[in-house]
Amino acid sequence: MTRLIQSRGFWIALLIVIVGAAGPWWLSAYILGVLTSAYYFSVFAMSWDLLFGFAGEVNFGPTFLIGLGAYGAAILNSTMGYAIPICLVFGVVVALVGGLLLAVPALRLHGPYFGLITLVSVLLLRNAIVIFASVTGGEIGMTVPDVLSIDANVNYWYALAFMVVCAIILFGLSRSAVGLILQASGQDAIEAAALGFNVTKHKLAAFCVSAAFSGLAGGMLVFYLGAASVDTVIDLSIAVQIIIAAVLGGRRTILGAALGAIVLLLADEALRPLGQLNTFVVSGVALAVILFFPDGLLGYLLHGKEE
Amino acid sequence: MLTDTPILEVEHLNKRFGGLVAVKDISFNIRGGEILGLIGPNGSGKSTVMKLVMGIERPNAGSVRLHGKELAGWPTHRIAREGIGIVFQHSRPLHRQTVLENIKLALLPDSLLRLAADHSVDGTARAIAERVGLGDVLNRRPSTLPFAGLRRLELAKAVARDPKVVLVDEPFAGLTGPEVAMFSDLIDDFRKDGRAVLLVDHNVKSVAALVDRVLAMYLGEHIAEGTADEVMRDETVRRVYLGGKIETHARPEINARQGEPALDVRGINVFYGKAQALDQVSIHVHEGEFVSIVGLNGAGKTTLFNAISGLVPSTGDIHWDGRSLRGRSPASIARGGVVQCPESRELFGDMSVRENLDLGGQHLPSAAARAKQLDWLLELFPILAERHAQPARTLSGGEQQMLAIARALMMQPKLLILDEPTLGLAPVILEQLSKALTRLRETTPITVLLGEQNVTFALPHADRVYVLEHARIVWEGDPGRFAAEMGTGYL
Amino acid sequence: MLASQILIDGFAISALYGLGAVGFTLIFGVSGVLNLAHGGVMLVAALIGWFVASEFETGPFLGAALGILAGLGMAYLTYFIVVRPIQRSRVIPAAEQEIFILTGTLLWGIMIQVGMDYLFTDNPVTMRPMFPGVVNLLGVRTPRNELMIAVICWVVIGLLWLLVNRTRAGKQLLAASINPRGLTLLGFELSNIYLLVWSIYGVLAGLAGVLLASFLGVSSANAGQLTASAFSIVVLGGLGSVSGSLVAAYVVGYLETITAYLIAPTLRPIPALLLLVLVMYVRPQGLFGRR
Amino acid sequence: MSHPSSARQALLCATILTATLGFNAAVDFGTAQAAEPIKIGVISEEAAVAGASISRAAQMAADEINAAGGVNGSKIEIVAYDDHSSAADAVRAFQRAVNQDHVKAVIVSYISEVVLAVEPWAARLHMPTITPGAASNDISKRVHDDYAQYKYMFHGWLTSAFIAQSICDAAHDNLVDKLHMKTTVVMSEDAAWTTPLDARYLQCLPKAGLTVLDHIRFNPDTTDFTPIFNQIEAKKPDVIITGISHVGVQPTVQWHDQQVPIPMAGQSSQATTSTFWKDTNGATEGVITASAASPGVALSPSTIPFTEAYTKKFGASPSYDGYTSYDEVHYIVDAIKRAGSTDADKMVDALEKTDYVGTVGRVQFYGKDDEFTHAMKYGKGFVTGVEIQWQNGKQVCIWPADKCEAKLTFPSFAKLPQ
Repeated sequence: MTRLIQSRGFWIALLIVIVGAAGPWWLSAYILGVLTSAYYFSVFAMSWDLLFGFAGEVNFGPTFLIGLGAYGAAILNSTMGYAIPICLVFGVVVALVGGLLLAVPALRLHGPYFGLITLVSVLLLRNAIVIFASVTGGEIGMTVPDVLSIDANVNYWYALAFMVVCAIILFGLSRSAVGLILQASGQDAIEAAALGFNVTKHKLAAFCVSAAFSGLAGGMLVFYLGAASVDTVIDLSIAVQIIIAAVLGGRRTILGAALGAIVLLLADEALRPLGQLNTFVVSGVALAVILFFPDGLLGYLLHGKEE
Repeated sequence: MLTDTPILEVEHLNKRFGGLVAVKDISFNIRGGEILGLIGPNGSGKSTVMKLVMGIERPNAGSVRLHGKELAGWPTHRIAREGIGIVFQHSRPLHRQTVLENIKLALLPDSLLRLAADHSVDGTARAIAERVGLGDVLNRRPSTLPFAGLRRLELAKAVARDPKVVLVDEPFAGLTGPEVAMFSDLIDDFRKDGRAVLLVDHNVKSVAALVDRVLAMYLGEHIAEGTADEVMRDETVRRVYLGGKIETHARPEINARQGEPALDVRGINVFYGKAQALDQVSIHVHEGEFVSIVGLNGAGKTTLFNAISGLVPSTGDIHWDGRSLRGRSPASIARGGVVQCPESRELFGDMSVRENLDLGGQHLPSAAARAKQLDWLLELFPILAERHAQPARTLSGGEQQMLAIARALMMQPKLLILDEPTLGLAPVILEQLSKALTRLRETTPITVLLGEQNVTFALPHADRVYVLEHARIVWEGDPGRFAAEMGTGYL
Repeated sequence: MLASQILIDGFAISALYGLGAVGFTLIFGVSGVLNLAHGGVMLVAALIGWFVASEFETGPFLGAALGILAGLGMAYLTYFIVVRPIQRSRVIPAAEQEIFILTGTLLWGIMIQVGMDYLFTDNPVTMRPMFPGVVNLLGVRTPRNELMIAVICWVVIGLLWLLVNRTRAGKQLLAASINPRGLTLLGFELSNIYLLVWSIYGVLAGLAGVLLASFLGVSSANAGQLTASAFSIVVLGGLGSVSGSLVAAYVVGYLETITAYLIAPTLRPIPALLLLVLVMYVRPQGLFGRR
Repeated sequence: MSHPSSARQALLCATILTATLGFNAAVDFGTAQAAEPIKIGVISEEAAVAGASISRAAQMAADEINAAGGVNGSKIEIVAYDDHSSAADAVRAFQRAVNQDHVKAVIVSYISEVVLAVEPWAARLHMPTITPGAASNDISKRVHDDYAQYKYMFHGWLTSAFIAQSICDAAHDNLVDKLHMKTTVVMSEDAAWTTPLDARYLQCLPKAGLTVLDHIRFNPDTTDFTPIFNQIEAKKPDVIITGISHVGVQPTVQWHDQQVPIPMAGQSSQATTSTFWKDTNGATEGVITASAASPGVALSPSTIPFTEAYTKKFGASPSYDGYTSYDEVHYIVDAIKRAGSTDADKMVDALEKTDYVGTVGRVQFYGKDDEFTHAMKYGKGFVTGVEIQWQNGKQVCIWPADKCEAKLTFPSFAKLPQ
């Protein structure tokens, strides 16, 4: 603990959080809005990074888990009208169950095969949502009766707090004993096993954690937006953005993923004046970063540490 | 402190990969405080045995017992927890963590709930680090350690699990003299702790000083067992490594020696990561000369050839026909006449023998030239004519080797580099291969650079011999003088 | 009647799927690259082809030709701008090239799609049929175009087979897919081989693109869908196995058609996806996968 | 942590802060510049023909108003945002419009999904919002169910139910009375906006005199329609009544290529755009679709001038939501005039009292207690939409009878009941 207090990174992080928390007093309502979604988005990216960066598996279907959480929560809320927290918990459970159903067999696969299976899971979920339109509202989505808050600032603080908590947990996890084992498993499964670690167990655990946080974030996002739709929580384009954000921010750093997500969304908004071409420019820049700074933004900034 | 009952008992271990039998009925046991050396040339199956014990591969038959408990077929992590540890040859530490954290990793319980390691771990880790000599680099990152440091780290991880049995894979590969000594001590400590140790290495020599007993393998089979000396004196072992008695007959017209050498390698160094694989190596080959480079596995022969072929980056000069090869792509070097027939053969398994040969001949100017070359080769290796239609991977080891050589010859090389052609071949095949080479040598003016550990195979063909040992050229001379000066104690 | 409808209809669509997938699997087999900008390449060919044909009234064939050319160009761009830099990069660890190529081509694919949106809008478009009119086949009124497209697909696939198995260059490709190192040792520059395979890929993808435009029509919105379907077909057939991809294409094509006819048009894509999941679990290397 | 790294971290957070700050300041500056005019936000997808029509038409309306001296002295400024037709994107754009650019009203998209995602935000941010083209009934249903919260949302185009109704009415006048058709098959993409559409079809088509032999819904991702057409043909209907928007050209083109001998009528959104002929290479010959208005048909005095001006300016006639979005700018401004303020609630009251004759006819909105609150009134004397048929490269109006008198013609392969 004392080491933590002494470490400079801790204070810098604290500073960033405080400055961020003060947002409503120095940022326009609109940027608050963008940041709010960016914060939820960054949680998606962080949980993706936990799975890829540490367990070493490329998950093309983060939105499968997110979507399960989001729709689980939304459906419970709109049909049963339970309070938001209950719905969120339910969403997490759904995401966990779905995640397990996917992971148990999928973890036997590797590389492109694992990637494809996760990709297909998203396509299937998407189809399911459209087919059961009576419950899910089909591709136009559904509105939830309850929302976190109608006050932009409160929403912003919710999102910020949520992100910070997730960041602390996920980052802590990645630096914890378990994180070490996970990293070892991801890097060289055989050697990890030879040290007596049950690699499959740990990867499965990582998948569950990733699922839980994705699902929770998905649920929160729904109750912030007031609506759940294929387009906002399931569509592959979202998955793509998440992957890009994580790689852009720096793989295997958790916090980098968060940074990447925020930068990505801010850039997207900053370039809105370009009209329909902003996506083009953003993707181009991201591509350049990947080609020339493969360690991503954070990776690049922390590079001094590597030597 | 030697225990009288064996800790590790291995009986009738068998492993097949598809058709190939990698391990055939291997049995041994190791007592506490005892070091067993498991030796054999590449492809002899020794590493497979180690994997089978560790559970990385599942045995087809046989038993592995630890303190009488059957472990065969268990998943690796459970075997590890039962008390068997392994020191891998190539270490892959966690790059973002410090040395200390890497050692701690090995001390962690396999639990999802223990987020923070308890404090005893830190102390233990430091103690271990001290013991393996990493005490003063605790907070550095592995990427900043020298090669020996990384091996130390691997050792430390093994110690940390406090295993009853330790498997060590090629303990001294890539280490310098003093480092070897230091490592021997560390391994010797295992014995002092009363652990059972299995050293896996290419040859007796490097481990002789350390081991109590040696088990020699060849082509998956047990060929000899006993003390290091006994094994070194063993006839079969000598035949495997040296072949039978050494005979030599240099070519009559040795005038080739004068003038500029065709291939001139001056003081090249090669590093794999932090391990130095070649240290100031200089050799030269004259046109029409047949030069053999003799050395044990891991001495650096393959690395030297790959450096010449441009497959691995090296420092120093390599000249061919008076022009430097620096900056030329492997392919253009090959087209330039320096053709390598690698140890790994690199055949196109799913393509037919004929197709393999045709690919080799594609650079020849005319169809006529191709046909001529092909006929000549099929006459040199008649067996290939019979097999021309069948897929390369279905050939026997010997046939594959001949195909590899023939394919290289299809390119009409000016210099043919042959790397370990005898690798994993039964003695009778060696005969045929040897004959083929003799004919090649007598009927053509071809220049050959041969790398071998099997001296009897290497010497008869050679006009000149180099001995490569621990990344350095230690001897050069006529085959005639070799037996006298190097023959003894070569193993 | 229904049977013959399913037969004919499924045959054409499957042939098109197959053509789209073959190039994709070829690159993977030879250079181990999964090109997630695949849909983008097809899209460019299709849109350019349509644009030329309808804007300059050149008629479908010249349009198609230029479309294929555009596809080829796009394939080269993909290789030189995205894939090769990553393969040659010193800063990217070899172990992670895969994820970088995936992410890189993904981004590139997005850029292509947005670019096409900008130039041609995302309205679905169709090229004028190259072979107008209908013929009566097994009692089914079938557009001549549909049949000819199936024929073209198979002719091209046949040519590809000849190229790979009967020509020296083809032999090099084959060898490269089996053992690149061995090929280097025989004095063949891998970079040339990669260039060759990307050229073939470009033509195949381009052709698939224009045929799609003339048969079913395309919209820049389809890009992702096209990549995904090629990806699944190729994995279903076994990565790197050309014949596998063709079989898989027919399995998927007929599965979809049968579903559409016998169960419900709404459920069209689902059985194929489920099949894919199943195969992944019981036989990860795919139907015809090596190793 | 070692020093270099923490220095870099300091640099890192510094960059983030300055970046955000600068960005923030930048946009603030941007708005400070132009506080004066009245801004109307337009959110749509430029890459889509239907989307482009919205922003272009809105801009034209604004230009006209400004040319005429603007409203109460201040000019109208259109701020356009591209949402790539993504709901998430549209929501962020909406926030920017309201919180950053301080627009006074928003015209948003033609896609039900996008509009429904934005609707809660209109309610939350108290922003008068109108959609020129989305059809889903839910848009106005929400307003009906929770008026106090959702009253800021207006539905500036016919709801699915009314689209279906107008198609039935047209079918009765043309297909049944003139061509003596008796049977039909309904073929719709499986999308939310078609659910109420089909429901109404099944009610009103029989009333119009067409027995519905079958009702087929297909996956919007469908590319190959052969099975569907074969299925329909087996039922031998006199006409196919469609409900298609997302799938685009494929059904039309394949209908033509396979020479399905059954005429197609109904709603085919892309067929309302003048580029559709080129997109389908003329395969759309003979296809009938409902639209908001049609070139050369005077639904009101303003229709033709607008169509011509638009076509002159952009080389193609507007798609259906171009007409509505053009009108919307006009009656928003009209509402501001009447309200004498840009206060949201005052504007909503004024908009509710809208009685404006625009390019699509006379626009009024249903009230608080009607089934479709804040949706356009449908029917004679209000907005009925028109039916157009593609005849050799032109869209010709075939309904309502009092507005146009073109004869129906069908491609040779189409068989008509004798």
